[in-house]
Amino acid sequence: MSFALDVLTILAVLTGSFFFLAGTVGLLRFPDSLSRLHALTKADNLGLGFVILGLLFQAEGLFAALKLVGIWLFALLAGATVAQLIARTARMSGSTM
Amino acid sequence: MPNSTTAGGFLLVLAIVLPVVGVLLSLPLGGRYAQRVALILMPAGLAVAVAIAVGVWRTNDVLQYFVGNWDPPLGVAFRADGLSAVMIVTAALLICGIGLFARAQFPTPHGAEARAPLVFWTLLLAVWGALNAVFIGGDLFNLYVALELLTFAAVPLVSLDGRAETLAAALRYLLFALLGSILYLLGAVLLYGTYGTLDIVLLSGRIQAGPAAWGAISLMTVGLLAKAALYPFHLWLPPAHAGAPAPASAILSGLVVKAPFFLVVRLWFDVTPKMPERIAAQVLGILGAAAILVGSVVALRQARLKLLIAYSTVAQIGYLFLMFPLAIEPETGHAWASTAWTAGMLQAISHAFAKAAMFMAAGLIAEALGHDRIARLSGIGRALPITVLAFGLGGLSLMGLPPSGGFVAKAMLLTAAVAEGQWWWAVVVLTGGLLAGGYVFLVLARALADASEPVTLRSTISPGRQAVVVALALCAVLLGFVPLRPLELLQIGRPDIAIGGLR
Amino acid sequence: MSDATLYGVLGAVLVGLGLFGLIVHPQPLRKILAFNLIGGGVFLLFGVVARRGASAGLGGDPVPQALVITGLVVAFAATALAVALLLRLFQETGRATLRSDDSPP
Amino acid sequence: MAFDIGLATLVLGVAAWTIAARDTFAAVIGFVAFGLLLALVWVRVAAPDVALAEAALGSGLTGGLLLSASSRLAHTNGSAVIEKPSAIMRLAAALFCTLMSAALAAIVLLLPEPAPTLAPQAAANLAATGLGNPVTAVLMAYRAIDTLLEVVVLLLALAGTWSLAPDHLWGGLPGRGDPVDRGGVLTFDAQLLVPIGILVGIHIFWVGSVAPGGEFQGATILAAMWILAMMTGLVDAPGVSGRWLRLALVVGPAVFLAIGLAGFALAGAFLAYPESHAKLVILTIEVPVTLSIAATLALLVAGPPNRALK
Repeated sequence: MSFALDVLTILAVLTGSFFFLAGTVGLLRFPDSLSRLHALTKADNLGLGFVILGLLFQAEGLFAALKLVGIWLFALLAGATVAQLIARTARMSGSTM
Repeated sequence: MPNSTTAGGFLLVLAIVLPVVGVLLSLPLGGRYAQRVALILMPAGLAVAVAIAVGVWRTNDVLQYFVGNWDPPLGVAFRADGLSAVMIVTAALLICGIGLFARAQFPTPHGAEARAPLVFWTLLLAVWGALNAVFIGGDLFNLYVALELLTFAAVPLVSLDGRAETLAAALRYLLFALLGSILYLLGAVLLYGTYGTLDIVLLSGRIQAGPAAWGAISLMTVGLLAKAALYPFHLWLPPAHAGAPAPASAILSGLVVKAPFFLVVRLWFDVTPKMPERIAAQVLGILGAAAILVGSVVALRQARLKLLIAYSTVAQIGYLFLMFPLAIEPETGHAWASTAWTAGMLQAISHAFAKAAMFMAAGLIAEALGHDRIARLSGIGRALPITVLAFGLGGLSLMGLPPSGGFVAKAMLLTAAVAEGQWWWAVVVLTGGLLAGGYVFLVLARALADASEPVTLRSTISPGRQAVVVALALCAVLLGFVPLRPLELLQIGRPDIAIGGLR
Repeated sequence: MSDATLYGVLGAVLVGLGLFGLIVHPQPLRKILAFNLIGGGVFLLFGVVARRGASAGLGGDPVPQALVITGLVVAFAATALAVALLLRLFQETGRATLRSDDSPP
Repeated sequence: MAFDIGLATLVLGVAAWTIAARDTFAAVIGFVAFGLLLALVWVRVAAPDVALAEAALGSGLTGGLLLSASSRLAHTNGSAVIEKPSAIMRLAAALFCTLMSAALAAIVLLLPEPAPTLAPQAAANLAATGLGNPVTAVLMAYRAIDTLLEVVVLLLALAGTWSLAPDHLWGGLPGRGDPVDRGGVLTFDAQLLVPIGILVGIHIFWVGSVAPGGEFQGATILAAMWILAMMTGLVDAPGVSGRWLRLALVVGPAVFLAIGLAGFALAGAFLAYPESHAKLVILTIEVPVTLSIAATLALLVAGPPNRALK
């Protein structure tokens, strides 16, 4: 059982890492702020979700699992907010950063 | 050294707590009561200070308090030796004098509270509490907190007027002070990592010459020098001290810069008595000498009175550090070392009184004339004779002329320098005295000259304020008459330095 | 080299790095930033001292750990006061630098 | 070990970026990242209490303060280019700082083995304080005087910040008064987050007596919530002469001091607590202290009074 969980964890965390990597490449390679934001928020939130999912298989008890999910939700909220604010600043200043 | 709380140790707690209570009362009561709170607490604080001195003198030993009954190294100790007692009394007298002087300058507003009085009276008390915490701190980290308390109380005093150039001066002062604190803390960290205690007495028993001790003491000393504005860290001082309102300048120049100096003395004489430090002490002496020469020469070239006095502070701080090469001299024994040590401390005290009086005299002159250009002081000697007299009496101490505390201090430094064969310091002391004579007479000659037209004063200066200034200046003078007994007080709690050297 | 020593060396480097920034940056805001970097290094050294002192079932000596918390609060207060001074200076003069020829009138 | 080497390298890289970055805003961003990474380092050196404080205060609040300052000073970057020290100066400074780091590192490597420690003493006396977290015991009992003076330091920093206000605005409100992002996503966030954040702050403070946390960490989170609410216009900043505000600022240190003085009579020393009730007494101190620290921290970020009272 625990071996199966470990395999699931490894798979999920690897998938998550892939999305993080993709998001980072996007951040470095995309031409303007809006598309960079697009790469960063979407890919990284998904990546974090997979990492959290992977860790959930290892969580000790319900409370720890809830904490992990909480981390993801807060990160989503913060990411969405910051992305909104940056996007608006970028649009208003008309910059390509 | 007693190993528990001593009788009368609670006085040390009061010395810190009383001003802090004042701060905590002033803020909620507001600007309409800040002055009253301060003036009520001043006699009480002075009484505590005197009681501490009497306690140390009577028991002929250190007063000690273990806060919360937790023994060091886990807990924090307060200790007052003779040196602490003398500094605490000096601070109390000066704060009271400055408080009386400042009543007219920062009056209680009618109606709504005003900014400057609230800030001034609150911070005056805060400076007092912080100074006492520095003078009785027995724990290196507690001393760090005390130093920060002092910084945060002192910096806003510089920019109390709100003029742009004082804001810049305050910011530069703050940056230097913060760098100094963090270097001091770094040294304390290394000492704790090596010896497992921050308590000064425990540390002095465990410390040994080695890279950690050397590194720590060097870092702490450099940090404290930045705060004490010893050459070459002096550049922040003149604009800060000259830009502050006169009573604040008196606190800053008279007292605040003495706190880091005091801690250097603590470090070098109480924490590291077993480490030979001759070369390092010579370096401190050289920096002191440079400060004396540079500060005095630049003071001579100032066009404004307050800047002249501020540069003279740079020079007078230099004298304080001449005591290190003379007092740390293991080979000639302690006979003359003790003389130099006492001279250094006496210089610190007499400069505190003299400089506070001079800054406040300059403040009165500026208030009366509406400017403080030295070239246009003619006639002020006739208009404000007592104020100019106070300035002159303070000047005696700076020059080292009798009768004054500065004279005794500088004479003792000379004696020690000659007796120990380190005559080059004597040359510096004498040159510095001549230069100080130059800038003091420069001012007095202008002030006493007859004006081509009678001076019109912008505002009348109350005799009470002039009396306070002259009283503080007289304190500096009187220190020249009562040397022996208080000087013995200075030696209480110092096992290493025999009192015999004084006689 | 143990973990604690590794972080000790990191703390030492951070102090030097911050000091460099403090010396070479003319803008006060960068100086304040550099000061915080020095602080981070000094506190980390204290943390390493604490970690080395782990015993009695504790992961580290709690005394230095507590002192670091005190130090962090003081550093924040210092930063806040410095930033307030700087912004006020900027408001008054329109510049945010400290020139050496600043002197009171 | 591999993880630690990676983490240390990352911290170092971000720190170097903070110093080297051309743009001040970028440098500040680097500093925030630096603080967060440093919090991880604190976890690695078994100091979770410090990690919380570093993340909340060192990175969060300090970062926010510096970010807003750098955006207000954004267009002053250019003038500084002229005043940069010469290349020789910079080289000398680099040499000096490298030597200093090397000397410090050498001292660290030479620290005595076994390391001196107060951990056994701190643990042995823990029972007398009734606390379960030795760090809180140091802050509130063994070295309570440091903590008391430090809360006063915070107050003085605030008084100093306020003292920078122009005379005619004394008694006025700090900040600019126009909520950022009115009705936007940040406001929505604040409405959602502030209640949760207040709960988290209280929780962090509360568990501090037995687990990592404490009044400083909890107060920082509470302060952050107040700042968020002020930024988004949910509440306005208070006037600096308000009686209630002043009381809130001093109630912590005042209670601390009063109980400390009561220790003279009840426990035989200043800042000593009667052993049977030590934990209760400490909590009685901590609650108002947390409140005062939170208020002071938030107002330090808000800055000097900037607008007249309405």
